[in-house]
Amino acid sequence: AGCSSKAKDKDSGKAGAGGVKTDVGVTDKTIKLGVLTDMTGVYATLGKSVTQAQQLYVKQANAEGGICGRKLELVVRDHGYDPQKAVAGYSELEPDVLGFAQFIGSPFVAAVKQRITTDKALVLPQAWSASLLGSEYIRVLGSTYDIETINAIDFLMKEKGLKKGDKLGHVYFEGDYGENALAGSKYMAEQNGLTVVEQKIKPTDNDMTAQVAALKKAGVKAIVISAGPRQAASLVGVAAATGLTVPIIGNNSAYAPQLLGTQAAPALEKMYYISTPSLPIGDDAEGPSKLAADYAAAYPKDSLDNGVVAGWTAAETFGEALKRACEAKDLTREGVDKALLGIKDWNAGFGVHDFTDPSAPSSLESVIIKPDKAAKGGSSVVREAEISDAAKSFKR
Amino acid sequence: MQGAALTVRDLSASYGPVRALRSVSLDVPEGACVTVLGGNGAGKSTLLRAISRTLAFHGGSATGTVHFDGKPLHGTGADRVVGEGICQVPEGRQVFARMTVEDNLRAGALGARGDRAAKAAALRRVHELFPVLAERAHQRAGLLSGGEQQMLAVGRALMAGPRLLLLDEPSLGLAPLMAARIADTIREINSQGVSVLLVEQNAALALKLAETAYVLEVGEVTLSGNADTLAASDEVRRRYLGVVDEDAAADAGRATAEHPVLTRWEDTP
Amino acid sequence: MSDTAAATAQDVPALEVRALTVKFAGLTALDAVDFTVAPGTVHAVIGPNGAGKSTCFNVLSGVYRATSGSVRFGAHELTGEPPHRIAARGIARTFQNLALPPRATVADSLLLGRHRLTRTGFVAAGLRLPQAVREEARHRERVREIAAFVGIEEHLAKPAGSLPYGLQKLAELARALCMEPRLLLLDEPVAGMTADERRRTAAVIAGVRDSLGISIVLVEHDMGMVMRLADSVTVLDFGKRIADGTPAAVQNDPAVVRAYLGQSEESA
Amino acid sequence: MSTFVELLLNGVSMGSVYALIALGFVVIFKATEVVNFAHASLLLAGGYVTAVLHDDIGFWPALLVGIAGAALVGAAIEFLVMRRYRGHDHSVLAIATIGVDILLVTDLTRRIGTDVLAVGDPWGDAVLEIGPLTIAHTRIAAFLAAGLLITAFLLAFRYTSWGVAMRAAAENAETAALMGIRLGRVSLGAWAVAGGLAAVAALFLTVFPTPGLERATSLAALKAFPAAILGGLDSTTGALVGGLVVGITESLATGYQSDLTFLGRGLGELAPYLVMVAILLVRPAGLFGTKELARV
Amino acid sequence: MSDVLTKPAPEAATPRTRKLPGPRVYVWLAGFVLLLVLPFYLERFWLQAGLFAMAAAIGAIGLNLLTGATGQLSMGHAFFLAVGAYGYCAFAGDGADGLTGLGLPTWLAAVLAVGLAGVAGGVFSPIAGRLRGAYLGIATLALIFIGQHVLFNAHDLTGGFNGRDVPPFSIFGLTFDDSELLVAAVPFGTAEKLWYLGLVLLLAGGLFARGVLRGRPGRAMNAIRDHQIAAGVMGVPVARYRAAVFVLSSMYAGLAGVLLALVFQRTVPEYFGMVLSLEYLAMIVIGGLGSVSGAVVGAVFVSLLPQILTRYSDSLPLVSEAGTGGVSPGEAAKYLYGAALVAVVLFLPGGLVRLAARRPKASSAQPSGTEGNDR
Ligand SMILES: Nc1ncnc2c1ncn2[C@@H]1O[C@H](COP(=O)(O)OP(=O)(O)OP(=O)(O)O)[C@@H](O)[C@H]1O
Ligand SMILES: Nc1ncnc2c1ncn2[C@@H]1O[C@H](COP(=O)(O)OP(=O)(O)OP(=O)(O)O)[C@@H](O)[C@H]1O
Ligand SMILES: CC(C)C[C@H](N)C(=O)O
Ligand SMILES: [Mg+2]
Ligand SMILES: [Mg+2]
Repeated sequence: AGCSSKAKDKDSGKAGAGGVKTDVGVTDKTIKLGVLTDMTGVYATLGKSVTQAQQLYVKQANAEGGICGRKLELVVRDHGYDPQKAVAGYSELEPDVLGFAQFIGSPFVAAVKQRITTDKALVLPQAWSASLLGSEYIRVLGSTYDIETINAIDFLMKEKGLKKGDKLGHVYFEGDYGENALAGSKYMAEQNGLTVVEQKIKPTDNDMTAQVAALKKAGVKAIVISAGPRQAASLVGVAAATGLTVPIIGNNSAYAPQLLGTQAAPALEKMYYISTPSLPIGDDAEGPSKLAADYAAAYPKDSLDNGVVAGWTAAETFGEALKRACEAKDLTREGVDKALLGIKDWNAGFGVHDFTDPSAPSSLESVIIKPDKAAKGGSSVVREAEISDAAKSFKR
Repeated sequence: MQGAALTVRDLSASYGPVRALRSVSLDVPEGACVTVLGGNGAGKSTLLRAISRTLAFHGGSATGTVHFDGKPLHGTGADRVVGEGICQVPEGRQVFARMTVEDNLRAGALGARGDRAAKAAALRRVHELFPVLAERAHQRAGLLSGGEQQMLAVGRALMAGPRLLLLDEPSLGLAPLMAARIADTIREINSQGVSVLLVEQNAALALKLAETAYVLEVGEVTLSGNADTLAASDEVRRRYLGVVDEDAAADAGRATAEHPVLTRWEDTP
Repeated sequence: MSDTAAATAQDVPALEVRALTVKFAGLTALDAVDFTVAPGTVHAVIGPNGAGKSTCFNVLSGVYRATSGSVRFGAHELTGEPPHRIAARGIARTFQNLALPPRATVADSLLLGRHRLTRTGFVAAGLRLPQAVREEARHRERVREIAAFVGIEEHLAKPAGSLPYGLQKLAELARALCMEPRLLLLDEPVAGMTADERRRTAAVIAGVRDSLGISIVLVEHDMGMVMRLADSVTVLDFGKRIADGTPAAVQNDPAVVRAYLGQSEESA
Repeated sequence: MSTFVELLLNGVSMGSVYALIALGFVVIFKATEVVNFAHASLLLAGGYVTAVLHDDIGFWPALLVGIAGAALVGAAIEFLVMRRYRGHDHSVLAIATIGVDILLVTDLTRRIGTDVLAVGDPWGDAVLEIGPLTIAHTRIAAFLAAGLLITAFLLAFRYTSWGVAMRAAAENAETAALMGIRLGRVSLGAWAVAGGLAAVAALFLTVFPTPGLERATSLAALKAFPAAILGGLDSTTGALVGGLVVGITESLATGYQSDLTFLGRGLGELAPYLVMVAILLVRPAGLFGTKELARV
Repeated sequence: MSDVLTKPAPEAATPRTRKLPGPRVYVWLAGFVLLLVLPFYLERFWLQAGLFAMAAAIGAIGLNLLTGATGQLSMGHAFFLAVGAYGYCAFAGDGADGLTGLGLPTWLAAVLAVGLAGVAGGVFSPIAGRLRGAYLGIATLALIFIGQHVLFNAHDLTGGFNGRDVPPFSIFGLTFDDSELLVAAVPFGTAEKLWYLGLVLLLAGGLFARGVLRGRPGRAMNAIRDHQIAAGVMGVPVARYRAAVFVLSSMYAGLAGVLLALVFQRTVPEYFGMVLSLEYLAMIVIGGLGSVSGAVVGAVFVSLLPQILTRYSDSLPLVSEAGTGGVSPGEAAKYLYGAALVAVVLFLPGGLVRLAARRPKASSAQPSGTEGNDR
């Protein structure tokens, strides 16, 4: 079987066009990037926006002549949030892409973590769970759920009158997302003498009546929700209707502008806030407004949500890393990883990132926004990007 | 209710590779009672299934023509056949085991053409024929005794107020008294003008009831004609009427000698 | 047939049914019934429909629990034992309504009858241990013998469901014989057979008794059959025993005639 | 205390929605003995039609069209799939319904995309306040609808021959045919009815307090499984009782989860199944289902 | 079926193929040799897909013993897979990751994990013993939800949502991990090595199950499925048999779970959900109820089809780039999968094995028609 196609011929680091060292996924013409997304599963909403934003970025980058004289090319695999397909997708793409501009499903990222470390391919997961930190090949963009939650509660305390001794309700998804966020609220609780009233839910729960009843009974002064948009809408709606008029703040993934089309809208606008790692796409800063315009042009049928921002940021970050690796004449996987490690105080248009420390998210700041029918993208900024002291002091 | 004539012309049936009927022709004149005799596997049940269009349920298929009251039945569905007023008591009772006796009878009346009153009358009739069915109205049919189930099967058929009654071994598992009562019932219904096609292992009983008889053997009609003349033929006497009791005892004695003896089983591991 | 009876007395015990009572919601199916089946004899149980004959069989084979009363097979009390235990004591039965899996081949059904006589467990079968293979072969051979004896040898490979009713009945009889029973319970074995088929089956049953010397309890509505085969008869009506004795005696018992036979005896 | 009553109320109102879904399972099971995994997609179909139409033709007409549409889809499933099956094994057909479900759900979610569709119901987020208790109008409506429909079916099954025909057809097709029952029509009817019921259930799954119809709405069908089973798969009453039991269990388990932490959090989804198993241990055919009784 | 009937050929062929199965043996051999050399040519994706299929096949065989042969509908199979997978991690794990681990030798851990799954099945079987048909099916569904709850909540045993790392399997000093091992100049990683382990396990499991099904236990199991009362009267201890089968099938599931864990290299709770259970049911139905070959064919079909569809999704007919409004590749894959399920059930009532069936069972399968009567 020596004639086997798989027989070893190590080709790492041979110099290519323009004397740039390359190995996997890069030819003289193209740079291949993998995208492991979910467009038919539970995170389809997120996956679709993220992917389309990244395809938009690639289109634009290529229009400007590509990167390092090479055209970018995305290889998209839709795993439908199914572990088997996700792992299979990684196995399939890994041998012929330079890195992954998107990987939805932190459990799956965790599942292939060992292999990522041996393959050394850069992976930018679309998940903000602290459990993903610590590898120099898996880089979380923007604040993790725990940080996000800490900043959220900081906002509640500074501006919404939540104070020492109060009870704080926290409704969260089972799984990495919710439980990582819970870590944040627990930390805040012990820092500021709050008590957290936990309500764990599953993605199949759409009706928050029982949760509200329980929180009401506990007498909470504010509520954090780390779930999906539906649950947030239901929670806010019920709370409003049953006279539990306390501020409610959610994580980035707990809001979608589509909600403003439903009858939950008034309540949302009245008492709901969202803590996000980046400026909302609706912001009139020039980064957001350009993206919003371009995206709307490219995908007129689809709505502008934070997934678009997340996707764009990831793509642009990867692009930046490639550009710098190109300058260093090293487009090998190691080269790109090294390049990214060098990026500091860099603003992709939605917030400042610092990739020098693999054990920390690229940013600790959160923007507090609120639902807003009037605003483009369905949300407007309440508190500009800011890193709470608690977030700084937070050690995991 | 008025009977009608059934004409079957070279009807053949097969279950996949298994041929069960070979161009069988037979007539049930209006208001007549016709019986079909035949050994195991002769094709009696197949014949009835072919008439009532239920062969498909057994993975079987039929060719040939069946006319009832002048209308062709071949190529129609079972429900149409019932709609025409043909009603069958299937082989092996086939009561709806999980339904109550009452509901079984109601199910029987589903295909009936009569109005409420007619159905009520039919129900009364059935109850007086088989009082046990009234007593057990609310018992699960599957829990009835074999004979009681047979009564239910027959009663269920009567509920439909048919013009032609297809009976597949109605006396199966019935005690002599009850068998006799079924016989009387058949006679009575027939006298009311309902045509009857009777498949019956109890040939003595069948030949008493029927005017005409057919003998099926491995899917073909070998004998047919007036019931009494057939009853007289010794072929029929031997095979279907059995021998009279006196020499039966002797016969049993002979039997022991005849058949191969089964040796005891000694396990030799 | 006293000789064979004598020959078998030691390994075929008597069956003694005492004060057997079975009640279902609001109905007494068996009411203090007594009878005894002498070793190596054919004992008929007859009676109108719903008299309790099959119920009696169901108790004897452990399918129903007796409300009260006792059933002794030799030294063993059978009431309260689960069916497979009773089967292990060498009691086999056929069913009034066929209980043959329609898709399984006749051969497989008969082999199932050998279950209690074979040992092969999951591991042995899974690993195809030699003794398992040998056992299988030996018992297939015996199955063939029995099938030939009953007269269904040529149908062994067919799925039972494709056989006509009468042959399925014979297959059930064969399956019961495959259990090498010491007591054989037959529930209407000739129902749905023509006269000469009945005669053949009767001969088979007589043959079983004579060549194996086992006891047989026979439930049958065909009086001719009962007269031919039975050594003694018990008559049930509404769960009560209304007569017991030799066929001749019972046949002329007025109570029996009234409750069961009727004046004009219809059945051939 | 008032919390308990509030949770109870909420449980009852959720339960009545589950009851509606369970009723859909029951009808199909009665008529065909098939466990219908495609029910989720029927829900989605009904809800989708209602949601997209209500703007143009108003809520009530949209709802009617939605019901009709879902009924049509149900009928189509029966006609195109169930009827074509030549075997006899009901669990095999159940697998076919899984395939159907995948097809329909994929298509509908594709249409729905990332949207959250409002159904434009008249109740909005209005609530009824009784002392300290509050209950949403939508929930009251759900409760009434469920009660009404289920009573209707009870009566239909009792006083028309429909129920008898269904059960006969399900138990023994051949003999049912011999009774003149049109097998095709019976199961077609059952599927259509199930579809209609699904559409009604979908309505109450997508009104307040849930934001609206979106791709995950159909998941709620899962919760009706224990409802249908613990009530008895072939019992209309069972569907109602089962639905309520599940709703109440879920509501209480959620409301008091902070007192049940030793069982781990998020019991809401699990609890109904535990209750179901407990009930099945005592009554293997559910509370009102017909027992499997066999004799020989 | 009818296609078989129109031509009596199968009848004629029957005795020959039974008595001297010459040609078929060679086909089998060729196939087996092919399987042996595949790792030298296939890339990791395909090997992994193959391994998923093998694991699925093992699990499906177990389910077919339970549901196909004994008639006990189970939707809880995924639970027992989870027990196997997590059991292996717990027995083999060294606790370095802060999770409970006994640090046993991995081969022993694997054996124990399979045993554990068996025990789990045994514990549930009394409940199962009381239930029938759909009721049993949905009751077993409860296992899934219990399982998921435990997997997510028993952090220090299961690692919660993050799952656990799977210690690489090692036996006779050979470790099944990515550590370089050159065979004929071909680098052998996890997939390549596990491939052979998978083959061995599947072959062993398949032959064992076949033996069981064709032997005395198999007949007893079918009897219980077809007529429980009669089975008892024929001397089959029904309750004990049902329990035994439940245990056996759970052990197969456990084995499949262990193999899956080894392939995944990390166990994630999401995987062991209801969908997985339904997929296993789909496998045995599509392949053919009650037979080993059915289980294997079905498993390969159900677990490979989606992967292949996803892989070549971009080149599927009438799919369009994501976002352009048309059918996305992922969706197209799902459509085809759903359609395939329906089609197989409708047009191959006996399952895919019927296609290749040469045994008389298949050709003279008429009485499936009479089957309705005994219901
Ligand atoms: N479902 C079936 N599949 C295959 N062959 C069948 C099927 N049903 C009947 N047959 C065959 O068709 C032939 C006729 O069967 P049929 O049941 O009509 O005989 P019958 O006269 O009714 O016998 P019996 O008096 O025992 O009921 C038999 O050879 C039988 O083996
Ligand atoms: N499981 C049960 N539940 C309720 N009633 C039953 C049950 N089993 C039998 N019965 C009733 O007990 C009575 C006796 O039934 P059994 O089957 O013993 O009668 P049989 O003597 O066998 O009658 P046949 O000659 O018709 O077979 C019948 O009235 C029957 O309805
Ligand atoms: C909530 C989602 C946006 C991210 C989630 N943690 C995942 O696993 O993909
Ligand atoms: Mg017949
Ligand atoms: Mg009886």
